[in-house]
Amino acid sequence: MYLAEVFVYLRPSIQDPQGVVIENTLKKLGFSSLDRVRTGKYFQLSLSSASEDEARRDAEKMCRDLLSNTVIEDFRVSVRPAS
Amino acid sequence: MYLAEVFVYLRPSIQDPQGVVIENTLKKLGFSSLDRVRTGKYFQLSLSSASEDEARRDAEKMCRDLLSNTVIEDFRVSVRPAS
Amino acid sequence: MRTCQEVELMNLKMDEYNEIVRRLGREPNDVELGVFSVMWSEHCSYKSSKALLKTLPVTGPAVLQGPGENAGIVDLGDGQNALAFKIESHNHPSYVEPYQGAATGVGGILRDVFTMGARPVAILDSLHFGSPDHNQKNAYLFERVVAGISWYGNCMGVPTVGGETKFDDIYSRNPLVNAFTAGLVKKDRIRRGLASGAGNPVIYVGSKTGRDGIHGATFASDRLDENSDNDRPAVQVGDPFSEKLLLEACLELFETDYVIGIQDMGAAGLTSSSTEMASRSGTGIRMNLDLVPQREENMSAYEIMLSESQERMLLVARKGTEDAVRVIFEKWDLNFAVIGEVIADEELIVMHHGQVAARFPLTALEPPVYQRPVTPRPARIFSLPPESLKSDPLVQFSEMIALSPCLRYAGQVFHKYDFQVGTDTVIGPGADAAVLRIKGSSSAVALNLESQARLCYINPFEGIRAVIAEAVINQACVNAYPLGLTNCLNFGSPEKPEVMWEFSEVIRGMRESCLFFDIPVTGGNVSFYNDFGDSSIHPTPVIGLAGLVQGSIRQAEIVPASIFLAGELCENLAGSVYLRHFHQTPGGDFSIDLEAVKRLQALVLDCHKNGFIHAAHDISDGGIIYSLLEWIALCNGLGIEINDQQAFSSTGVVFSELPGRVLLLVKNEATARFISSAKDQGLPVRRIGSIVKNPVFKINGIDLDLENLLGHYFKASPELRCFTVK
Amino acid sequence: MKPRAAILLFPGSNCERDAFYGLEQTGFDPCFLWHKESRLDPEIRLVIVPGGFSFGDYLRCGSIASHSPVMSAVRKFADNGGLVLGICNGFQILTESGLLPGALLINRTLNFRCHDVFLRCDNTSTPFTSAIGGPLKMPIAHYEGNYQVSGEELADMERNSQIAFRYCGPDGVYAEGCNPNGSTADIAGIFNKQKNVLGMMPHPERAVENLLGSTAGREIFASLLSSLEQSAAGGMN
Ligand SMILES: Nc1ncnc2c1ncn2[C@@H]1O[C@H](COP(=O)(O)OP(=O)(O)O)[C@@H](O)[C@H]1O
Ligand SMILES: [Mg+2]
Repeated sequence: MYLAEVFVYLRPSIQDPQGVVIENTLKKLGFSSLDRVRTGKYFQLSLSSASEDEARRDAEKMCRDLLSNTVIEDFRVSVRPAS
Repeated sequence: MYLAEVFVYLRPSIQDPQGVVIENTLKKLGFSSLDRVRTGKYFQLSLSSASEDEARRDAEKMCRDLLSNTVIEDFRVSVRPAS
Repeated sequence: MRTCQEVELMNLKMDEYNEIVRRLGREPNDVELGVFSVMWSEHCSYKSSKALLKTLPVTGPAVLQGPGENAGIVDLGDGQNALAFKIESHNHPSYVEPYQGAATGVGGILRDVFTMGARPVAILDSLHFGSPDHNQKNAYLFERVVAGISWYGNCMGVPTVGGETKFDDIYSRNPLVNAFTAGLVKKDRIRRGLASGAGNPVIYVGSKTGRDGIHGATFASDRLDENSDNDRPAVQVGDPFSEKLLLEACLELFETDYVIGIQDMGAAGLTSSSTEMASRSGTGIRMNLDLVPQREENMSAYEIMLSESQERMLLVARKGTEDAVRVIFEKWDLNFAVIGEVIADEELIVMHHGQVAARFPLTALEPPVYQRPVTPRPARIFSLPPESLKSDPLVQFSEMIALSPCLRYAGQVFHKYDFQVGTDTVIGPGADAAVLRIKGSSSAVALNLESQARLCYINPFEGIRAVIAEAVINQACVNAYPLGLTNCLNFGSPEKPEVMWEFSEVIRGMRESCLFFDIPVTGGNVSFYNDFGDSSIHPTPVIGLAGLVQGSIRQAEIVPASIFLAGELCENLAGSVYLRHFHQTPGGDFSIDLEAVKRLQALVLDCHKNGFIHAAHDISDGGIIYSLLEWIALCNGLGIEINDQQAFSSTGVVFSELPGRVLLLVKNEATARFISSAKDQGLPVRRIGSIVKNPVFKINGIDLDLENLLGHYFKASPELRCFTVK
Repeated sequence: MKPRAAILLFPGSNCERDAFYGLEQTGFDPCFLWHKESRLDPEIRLVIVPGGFSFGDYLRCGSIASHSPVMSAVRKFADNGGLVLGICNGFQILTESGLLPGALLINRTLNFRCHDVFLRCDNTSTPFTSAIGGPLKMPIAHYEGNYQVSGEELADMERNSQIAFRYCGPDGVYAEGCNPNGSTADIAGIFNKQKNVLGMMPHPERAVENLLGSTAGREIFASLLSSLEQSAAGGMN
């Protein structure tokens, strides 16, 4: 069993209104070291693929097919054996 | 400058309707190696904290104060110098 | 001199380019060329449609604002309120990114209405998609578009109170997403897109400018093809939260007299808003782009001028009120910047980094007007072998409802919309038209959207007459009389002579029916280039009517009583779901008798006035039998028994969808008076059956399996079934 | 004198005017209170946290609003026994603020849902519910109304009679499919321990006129009115 963690985030040029609102709120709450917030999605996939490589390939395909919207988002996948 | 990546995810005991639907859809799309999907949120925080440790402390406090709802969610933070 | 290729990359024709050079007396620089390119795009310039649109009737006693502004306005006759309303297409963006595309479409039409000084009170949407049943892409587009509309409208707190959902595979590669908004404005508080008074400040408010949607307007004027999926720069991301703040701030500003004029930055952004406001006022504008709030670094003048970032407005205020205006926008956490001023010369001067980025006389920007070639064609008549209509219509109905996505509960869409926020929705989605009361006024408005693309495909002239007839009858069903019409004309490429002919026929039919019913056209939108590769969509004019409720308002009641059919029995299947489903054809010849429709309208309004009826419902998609089923679905526990051999034995009569027939639920005590009233008006009416106290659907003694029919009806949204009870 | 009711106003609220109208129709004297205010007028007897999309519903519904200055004032007001009603997004703001237990997740159907539901009142001896008769027909309009609370906490709440409303069929008993969002124990609304704070997903302010299809919301406002009258007569508060 493998655990794939998937991070989906907006491309740099795409506006992130949610990130802006969160950023402003955190600043108002006094977090002065904060510069910028960008938001995204996070998925944990439990996979029974045969190998780590295969698990990665599966997860990446899932990203392209469903989990990310490639018109506005990029993604990253990280795989490790499930504990 | 540091980049903190924040992952916020539902506690194991909390139902994740979105995860269930995504899981079913992926299975229908033929991803037979998939066992389970859990969904969460992902944030990229750019921080001008004085040190990596301070950046981590800042980010963790942001999680407790705003980014996560501890009634239902857990979080994890990973920090590295910004490139 | 630029090459032909460079010019075409800007979506201009070489002779258009030469005309620009002639008018300027020199070559335009890149920024200027960009400005001309978007302003002369079909989407912004109406260059192919303007000559024909001019023939529509646009005046009337109720019209306070006709075409030419961001929205039309009609007087509601209560001495204080007026209604601003308009429809817009967002077809191509919704294909490339359905969720954001549809959402920003809603955002755009809302801004068009609130720039007029109106608070938006209702959204309606017209959706045309390929069948979602056997095609994942269609299903995906449909679901995401509905989600996008739902997100934006709900977040704005504007109820989505009606619309239409149509499926036909002709739209698989080019779905249509049209959104309509109506807003209320006090008659003496109407705002317009003007930039008068040299020296007055030009102010930018709202979200920051980014690189999103550059060339959106030209994109809308381009055909879709295999590469459209990669058309990324055109994708704009919506932020309904910012728009809500912008709405509240603008309405607060309109309470003052600081504003001279305001216009939203929609298609072609800063370019169109600045040049249009100045042109309307015979003035010019000088702007410094360094002062424009920017989201991204190192944006060029070209990018700033052409960006279509959402949730932005341009306004001209009285000199000296800048700070007061600033206070209002800062209260709502919005960006505010004085970016220039009005100048007396009719000129656009754009500064960037201390240099002139563009400068030319605004008169040079007046777009060309084309008389495109037109090739007439005869009505498309598709005939069927006569025996094909011989089967039992009741059996065919069961089959159709099981398989056709066109005959499913539209609640799968509209229950995802908040249709009640505002607490004015007296009749919401699911009825023939929506009705909104106006708090503090005796007036109430009725709104509906209609289209009949298959009829327009067979015969565009008769087709649009059918659409308007149906829209008028739908208004009558909720006791309303139309005040004004807006339209969204979705067509293929105007460079195809046959499309241009369809367009001209639709305009001719619209002109004729509007004159006939005395309905002024107060605005509209043209969406050409709805093509995929070489094929075009059916001509799909969508009509939005705004009407005034006659007398007191109330909801319909489905209770045990007699059902009458008013209007001639019609046996023509043209355009029907039936022919589409069983014979994959749009159908044969037809024509619409507007005189008869007008008599029917009068009768239905009369029935309301005299209190003869509990409810009225027009016959439309799916025919009379489907209209009856819609009634049963709404009145959990009750049923319908029909006893009328003539009306329910022939396939033609059962499934005909042509407008001109209405179901009336007549009160027992009023039956005699109703019948004699119909006789006086020379309109045939017949009692076809009644609503009964047990849940059955019986036609001439045959018990249709109601449970099974309802199962199919609610197939796309079974979870809603127990919540539809009235 | 009509009791004064303050309706909180956050950027992105959108049911505040509906609440204003509903309160006027049912015998209150409503006013708005901007989110940046940090105190409540002493004459305020009821606080309404209205529906909408405060701060765009970004991050989690209600999370950002719960950090507004006005919410600190509301917390004090509630600690002193003041009556607070959170509707829809207002309910979400109250759970995010910790004024009410639990959390509201996305609907199980993953759809925004807008339609009438039926509610059964579980505790009619509170200031919000004393005038409630039979089952209530009321509209919902939400995407995140799926109320979740741990089993232990639920047991606690039940023991304390903190369940205000549960979804039910038209006749007041549970019916298949009547729960629109998948909430724990079909919960539609809950009280705090002291019963002076109520959060609910359905919209009582949308149900005060026959013209719009239901007057069930009046039963809640009438309860509030009579409890405020009593406490005024008793010189309490
Ligand atoms: N996309 C939509 N948005 C809102 N309401 C809709 C939508 N589609 C359909 N409706 C509503 O559902 C009802 C039936 O729709 P439909 O069957 O398309 O209309 P028609 O009666 O004109 O054939 C109408 O009241 C309409 O307002
Ligand atoms: Mg209709």
